[in-house]
Amino acid sequence: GGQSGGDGGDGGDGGSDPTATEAESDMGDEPTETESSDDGGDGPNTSLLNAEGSSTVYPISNTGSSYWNSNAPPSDGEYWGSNSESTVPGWSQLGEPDMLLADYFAQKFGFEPTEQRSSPPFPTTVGLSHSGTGCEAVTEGLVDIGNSSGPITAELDWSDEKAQNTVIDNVVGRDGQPVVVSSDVVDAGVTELTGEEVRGIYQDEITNWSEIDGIDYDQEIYAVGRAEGSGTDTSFRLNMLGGADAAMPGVDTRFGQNQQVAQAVSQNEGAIAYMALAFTSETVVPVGIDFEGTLYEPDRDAENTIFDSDYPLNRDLHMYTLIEDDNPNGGGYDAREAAFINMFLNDFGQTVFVEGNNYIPLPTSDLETMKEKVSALATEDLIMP
Amino acid sequence: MAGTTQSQLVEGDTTASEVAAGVTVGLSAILFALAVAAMFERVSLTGTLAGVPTATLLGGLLIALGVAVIAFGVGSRLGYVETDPDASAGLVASFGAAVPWLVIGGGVASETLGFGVAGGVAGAVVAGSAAFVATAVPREDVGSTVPLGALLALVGLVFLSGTIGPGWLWNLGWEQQASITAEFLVPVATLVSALYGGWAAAKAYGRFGARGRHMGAYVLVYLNALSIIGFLFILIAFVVVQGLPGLLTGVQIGAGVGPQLFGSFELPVYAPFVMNGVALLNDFQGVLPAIVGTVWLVVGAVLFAVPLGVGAAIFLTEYAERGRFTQAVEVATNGLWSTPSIVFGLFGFAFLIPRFGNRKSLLAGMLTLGFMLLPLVLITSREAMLSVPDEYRDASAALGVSKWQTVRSVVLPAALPGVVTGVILGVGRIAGETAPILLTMAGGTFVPGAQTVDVIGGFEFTGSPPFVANPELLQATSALPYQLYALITAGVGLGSNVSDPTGFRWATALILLIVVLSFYAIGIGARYYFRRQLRHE
Amino acid sequence: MPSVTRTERLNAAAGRQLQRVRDFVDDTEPAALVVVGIIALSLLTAFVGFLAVSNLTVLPFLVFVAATGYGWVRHQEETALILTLTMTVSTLLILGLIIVFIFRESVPVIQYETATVYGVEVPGLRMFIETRWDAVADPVRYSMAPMIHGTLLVTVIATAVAGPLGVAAALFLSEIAPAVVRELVKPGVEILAGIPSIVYGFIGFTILSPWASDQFQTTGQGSYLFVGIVVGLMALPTVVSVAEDALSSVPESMKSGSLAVGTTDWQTMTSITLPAAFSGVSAAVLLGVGRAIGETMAATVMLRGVPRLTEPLVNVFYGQETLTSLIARNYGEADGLQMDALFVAGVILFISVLVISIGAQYIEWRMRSKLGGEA
Amino acid sequence: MSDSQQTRSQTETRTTGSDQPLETTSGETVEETKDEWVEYDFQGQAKMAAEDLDVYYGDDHALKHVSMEIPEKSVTALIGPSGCGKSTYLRCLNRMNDRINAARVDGSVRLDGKEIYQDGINLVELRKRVGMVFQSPNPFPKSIRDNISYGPRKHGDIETGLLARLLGRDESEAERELVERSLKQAALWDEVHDRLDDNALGLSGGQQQRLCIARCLSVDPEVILMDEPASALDPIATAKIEDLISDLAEEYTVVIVTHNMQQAARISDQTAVFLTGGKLVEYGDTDQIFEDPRSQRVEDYISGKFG
Amino acid sequence: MSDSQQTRSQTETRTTGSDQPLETTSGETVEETKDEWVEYDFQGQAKMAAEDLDVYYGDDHALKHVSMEIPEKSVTALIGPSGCGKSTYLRCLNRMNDRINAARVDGSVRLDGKEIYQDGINLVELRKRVGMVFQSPNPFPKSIRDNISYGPRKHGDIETGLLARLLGRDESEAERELVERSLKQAALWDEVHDRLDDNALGLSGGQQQRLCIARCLSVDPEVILMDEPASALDPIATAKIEDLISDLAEEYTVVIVTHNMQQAARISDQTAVFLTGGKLVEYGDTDQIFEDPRSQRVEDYISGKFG
Ligand SMILES: Nc1ncnc2c1ncn2[C@@H]1O[C@H](COP(=O)(O)OP(=O)(O)OP(=O)(O)O)[C@@H](O)[C@H]1O
Ligand SMILES: Nc1ncnc2c1ncn2[C@@H]1O[C@H](COP(=O)(O)OP(=O)(O)OP(=O)(O)O)[C@@H](O)[C@H]1O
Ligand SMILES: [Mg+2]
Ligand SMILES: [Mg+2]
Ligand SMILES: O=P([O-])([O-])[O-]
Repeated sequence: GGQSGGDGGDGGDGGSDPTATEAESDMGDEPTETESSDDGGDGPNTSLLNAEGSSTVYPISNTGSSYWNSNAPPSDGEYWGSNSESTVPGWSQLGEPDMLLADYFAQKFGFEPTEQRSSPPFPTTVGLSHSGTGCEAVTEGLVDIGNSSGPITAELDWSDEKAQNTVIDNVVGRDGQPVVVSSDVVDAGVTELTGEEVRGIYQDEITNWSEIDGIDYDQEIYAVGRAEGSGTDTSFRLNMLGGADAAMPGVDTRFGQNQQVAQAVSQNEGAIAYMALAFTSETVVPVGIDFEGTLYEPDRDAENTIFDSDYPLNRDLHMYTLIEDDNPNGGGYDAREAAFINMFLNDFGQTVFVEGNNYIPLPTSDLETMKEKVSALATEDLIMP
Repeated sequence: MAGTTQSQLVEGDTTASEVAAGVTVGLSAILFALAVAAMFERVSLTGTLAGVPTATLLGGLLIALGVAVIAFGVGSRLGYVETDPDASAGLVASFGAAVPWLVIGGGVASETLGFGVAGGVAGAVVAGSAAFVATAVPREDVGSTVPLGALLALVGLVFLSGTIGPGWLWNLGWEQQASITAEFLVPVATLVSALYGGWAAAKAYGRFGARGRHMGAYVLVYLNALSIIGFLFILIAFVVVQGLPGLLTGVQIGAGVGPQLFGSFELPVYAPFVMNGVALLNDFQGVLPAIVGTVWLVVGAVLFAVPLGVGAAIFLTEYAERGRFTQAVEVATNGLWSTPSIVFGLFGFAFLIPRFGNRKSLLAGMLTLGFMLLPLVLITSREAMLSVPDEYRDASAALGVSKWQTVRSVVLPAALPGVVTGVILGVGRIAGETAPILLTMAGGTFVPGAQTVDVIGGFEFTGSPPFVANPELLQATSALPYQLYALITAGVGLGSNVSDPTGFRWATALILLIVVLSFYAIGIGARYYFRRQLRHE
Repeated sequence: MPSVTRTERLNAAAGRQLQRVRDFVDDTEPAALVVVGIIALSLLTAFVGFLAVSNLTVLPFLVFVAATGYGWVRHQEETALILTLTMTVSTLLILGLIIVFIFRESVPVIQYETATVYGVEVPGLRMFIETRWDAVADPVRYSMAPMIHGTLLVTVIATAVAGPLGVAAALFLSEIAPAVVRELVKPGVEILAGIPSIVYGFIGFTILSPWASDQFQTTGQGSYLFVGIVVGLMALPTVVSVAEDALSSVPESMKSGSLAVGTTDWQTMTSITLPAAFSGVSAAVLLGVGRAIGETMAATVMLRGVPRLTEPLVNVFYGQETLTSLIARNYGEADGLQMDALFVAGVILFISVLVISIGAQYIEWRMRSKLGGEA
Repeated sequence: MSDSQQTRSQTETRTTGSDQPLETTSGETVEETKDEWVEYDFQGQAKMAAEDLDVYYGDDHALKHVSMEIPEKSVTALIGPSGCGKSTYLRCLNRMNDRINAARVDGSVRLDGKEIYQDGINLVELRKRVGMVFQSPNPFPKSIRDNISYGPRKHGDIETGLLARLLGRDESEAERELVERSLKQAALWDEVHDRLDDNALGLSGGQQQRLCIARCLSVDPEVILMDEPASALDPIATAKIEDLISDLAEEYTVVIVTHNMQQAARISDQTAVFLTGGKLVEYGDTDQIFEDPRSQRVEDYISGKFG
Repeated sequence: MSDSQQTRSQTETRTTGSDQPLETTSGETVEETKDEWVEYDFQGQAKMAAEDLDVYYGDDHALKHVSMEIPEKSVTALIGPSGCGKSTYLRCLNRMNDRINAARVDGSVRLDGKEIYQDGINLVELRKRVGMVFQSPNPFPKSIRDNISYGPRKHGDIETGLLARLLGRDESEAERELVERSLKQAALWDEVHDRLDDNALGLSGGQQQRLCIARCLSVDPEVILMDEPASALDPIATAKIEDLISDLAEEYTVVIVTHNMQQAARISDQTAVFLTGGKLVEYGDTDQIFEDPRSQRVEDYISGKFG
């Protein structure tokens, strides 16, 4: 017998097997750009496309992503294409293509159609945080698309030039950032506020609704804010308080995402908040804002409306992509990014993803400009769909 | 010697006074229950109960309780009730009685009478010390009943008279405004009074003296235990009731309805919430990617922490000499064990993320949770090994078997139950952790089923170091606790993805609870099983 | 004088260790020594490589795997020893790494927040003597005072909940409950410990917070009081189980001794069992405090997220931010100094909890030596 | 020593039942089919009496049909091999068995003719009257004084402490007397009178055991149960405890379990022999038991053939 | 029984040193000032020999200058009061004391003339040759078979298990024989041969102890040390173990510690008496020690005056 180990199972005794312990560590030095460097052989890279950032842009980008991932067939009618019951908006403008949704948009950039429901040529995912995070993540190459509701120059404190050299600014829609109040405040007669008053509230000069002219409502003001670093917060400081680093001592609560703001406003009395259009409701009521005599109303049909680009709080919604050497021509897109963003730049995208989420669609001229940017990678002419 | 009364070896039959005291204890239990119900608005303060306005009812019951309590004390002092009291109610009871009177004295002087802060303090001191003296000085039967009975009667009167009734409000006048409302004060005052009343009545039931105190204390201790159990039960039941509808949406049972497993076998159930991700074309949305993410997290953490922890435990118990070194490791592991999870998150963020592709990843999450699990595995394995009787080691050594052989063939098998139990409980804990993965792993909020992480399928071999790669491990994914957090922060706006967001969130909470508690149940069950096995053989 | 003896003792200890190592070297075959050496060296190299984010980490690691495999077959005894030793060392190393990394990240903001007192520059001081946290508006300040205040309030309230209830429950479990009840309640308490904090947070956020803001008519929701209560309930199981251990480790002979002179169970508990287990019970409460300080998610979802002191300071009906929730809430958008400030919060948390943990261990150790002293 | 207290003149011991050989065929346990009963008529008063006492630990029948009267003011020794139920029997006499969850007691035990296994019995009172001293000394981790005055204080016989002092009702004089008296009775006063405030755990084993006896005496019991009180002690301390027990028997009824037969012979007036299986096999005058046991098995046991 | 194995004819026991009275003046510990030495010439071969053995536990001098030779193939009993160092001495003989951190051993112990306290001694080999049976039965929580084959397997004398089977080197036949032989030697085979795969913890105490003896025999030792092997057992099991020990002495050298003097008298050929303080006071033929001890203190001890 000599020195044999003894009874059977010794070799693999769990207690001391170190391989599992350390096995992971040897992968520490994985090149970061797994997705973008894989595309050696045939066809473009089809790995997961991920976007991250703004909770304002999230509804647009996430709806887009779920449509994309669904890869609905043209016979669907509800999400894509047309059937006897319904037709998806913008369908005819696209020329009623006989292809699945993602297949259609992807093949314009050289991807093979899968011709399978729920199986797009490449998958997409969208993370929910805020603009600062999105801008940060896209510049560091952690994600493919950085969503932001504020300009990256303000978010990351960049110069215009640096921004132009580093990222491509894809504007996919617009938001008329409303100021909202809780329903009890509306009931108390607050349907409009002056810019001064809003500023006063957020700078802790006005703390009770009764301090507003003509309002007889003795209720402490619950001033809800967005997280510092969110696009909504930055734009609000910029456009309402006079600078991206204006102080806001009046804020009672800050929330990470627009969604939470809406919930807080609907759950509490005396609340006021600034947010994105997509999140208003009967209990989260936008009020008109009077800027130096011009009253912007929360009504699409009014003379001056917050849906209009004149509205001082109106802002662009961005999907930033990084300019990289790895990209074709060292440009700002790889094929996936271009294909995905292109989906938003037409009537279908604007109606379903932008207007559908209560945001403001872009004027056609803007759409054309954006399309020119992505068309660098396209395998066919994009301008005529 | 003071207060000696020779008590009987055999006590007589239950006396009428005992029955009365028992009824009084019951009365305070009813009041307690009413107070809890009122606190959670199960009973409306403005409404009526059994035909009587709630406030009146509460006031009346409180007065009745107070009078009954005082009657016992006085009756005993005058010799109508046969008791066995000590000379004094004691320090604890005196302080106990002083506290509510202190609060009342302070409140009345400063607010009702408007004497301000100084007056409030004075009032508090006067009322408090009066109650203290009234409890401490007289014989126990009087001391432990009269001040408390008076308290009950006073509170009852205040309610009955409507001095504090629905709509009453005390604005604290603070910079950040807050008020004490009747909706809060009435239930809380009733609750506290009922506790005091029950305590005094229980003492009376036990005929004061050592036995009385025993009874009084037991009433409170039992109540505490019951409340904890009740709380646990309500908590779980609540989550279950809220979450079940969401969890069961679209569930089908029958041959061939479920997804296919291993190519051909079809599950006879289809539970979309746990079998789907979130996708546009789904009939029902689900959290499968988060469940799978949680599973992989746990697997990774266990693979990391268990060998390391068990190995270290072996070294510490079997090889190392007890001394500075083992002590240092002990302090370190206990320190690690109590380190807040968010600090682990920060550490993972600073240490792991830059080393794993500079992005949040499943692997970083696994390791972070592994770091958290490690101290627990070490501590429990060590305990399990220490509790392996030295006799086994001696017996093995006496047969001339070497140390490692002994460890492997005798110590480890004997310690296995303890180790396994510890690991399972630890896994339960980390499986529910959010904070660390928030910083190291968190991915999307609504992850499509197609993006469910597939670690096994993700392995690839490469030509350059490190020769093997697994993009799945290096990507962020979702996990149940994070999913719930993301749903909370995502607030109301998920309508576009999920038709019933609230139901979806509660269902997520429920499934998280189920996953985590099943680890616990298995762990506790395993321990029970192992213990029984050890005991029987 | 004491210093001399201390060095002597240290020298003696070092000498003993050296002797042990020498004995090990003497007693071990040269071949096994070589294998053990290779294992240790390659692992060390791999670790250094990992720290340095090197692509070549895998090479020494493969050497380690190979050497271990060979050693396992040929020199199991020694290989097992060196493996378990390295595992032990890695545990210590992890604690060390945590310390190094979270401290390192926090340095810049500590320098930024240097304050001058009496002409002396004290790094980081301004974070504690000023109360302003504003990462956006000038002047940018990262005061920790509001979060320390919040953490303190939450911890005090949580302790007030978990301490008495926990000790009472522990008394019930170890001294009062009949066996059947104990068998049921103990797992119940453990299950309570198992409920993830995010579930508590969810319930707190959706149910408790709105209810509390109604009850106390506060402006908006989020209060230290209710975060404290929730966190207290979460710390409860820790208190119960540790205190129960302490109480049941009081020798039965002591309890019987008391009962045998004719005292009630309650008298025995309060006069004998609790005092004897006092240090263990206080360690339990301390550990509960540690849990409360470190509790994150419930606080994060229930608090207001505005780092500011409440006014007045005792206003527990408002809940601004705790150290933990600051981190969880801000890690996402923070970068630069703000991120470093989060690490400062982490450092404060880490140190306070570590101190508490060591304190609790010390107390327990004293109790054990005290109880062990008799018998 | 036992002679000095021997007051009874007429004793009778009867043992019935077959004295089967110890070893039976296959198993390792002793099978006994017939019941044995033991009677012992002593002169004087019975202080306690067990009748047909059975104790079960779970399914384990640890004490079988034991009937035994314990005479007042004398020392009764219980001897027998390990595990035969001596401690179990002893713990029945002050119902300390109630603390063992698994234990179930059938039968009757009377103290001064009053049944102690009945509803409504006041356990506190019972244990005051039937004190107990344990195998290993178990002083409280308090001062020597507090150890002694613990019982009386808890019974409210003495008021001390902060509140009592505040109220001017401090009875520390009474306490001092009580402590002195108890310690003197336990033959410990001389050794500790100058350090009553020291922690009792600092005493030597023998002193601790005497302290426990003093603590037991402080509540003025009528019966003192002792479970191998000297087994953890060295010979000198043992000798002191033995002397003490003999003295105590003048005032108290003492029941003592011992594994040391010489000790039983030295100090007890009557001896009960239990044998494995939880049976009382023989009970009678100590002299008679040791010199002329009726049962072969008792004789075997006493002569050291087993145990 | 001991007579049947009595082969030695000439014995001599000498005890020097003063026989001081146990009790001294004030303290409770026994002070001894002079050293005592003990010599015992027996016929036959000495299997083991301790010379001037001192053992310290930290500062505690637990064994003092013990010199003692142990004759081959006989039963040597060690008796003495609790704490006198019997177990300590026994553990020196197979260096189990090495396992106690605080313990330090001075002096010499030889096995077949070879010093076992020297560098380079192979502990594994030593303990194979000098086996040990402990006070309370300590079978491994494994099957009966595995308990027996554990030692040989670990020594590589038997290869079994999955790997061996895969490699075709399975020696389960050899194992079977070994198990049977060891169990038969330990007089346990008949009772357990039909349930070798049952967990050993399911056996009765006496069976467990015999199993431990069988386990010890399985590695074929030359000396068997037993530390109160029957103290946890009932009379019948004890009797079986005693028989077994007598049988074993035909082939093995047995050293046994016992607290039961009758047991020592029954089974041993020679007896060594240790007294408190870690001294060997008397060593000689068992008959002589029990019938005519040289030392007063030994006589006191044997007659039960203390201990
Ligand atoms: N707490 C207990 N739970 C279960 N069984 C018990 C318990 N205490 C004693 N027994 C069992 O009851 C029987 C009698 O035990 P007891 O302690 O009365 O014996 P004893 O005569 O006092 O023995 P010793 O001399 O060892 O103290 C034994 O078989 C023992 O195993
Ligand atoms: N592991 C140890 N650490 C410290 N002291 C010990 C240790 N083992 C024994 N001792 C001390 O050494 C002395 C002798 O102990 P030992 O166990 O040898 O006595 P013994 O004769 O076997 O007694 P017993 O009959 O009780 O088993 C005692 O004073 C004991 O307290
Ligand atoms: Mg006993
Ligand atoms: Mg011993
Ligand atoms: O769009 P934001 O979420 O960054 O405000």
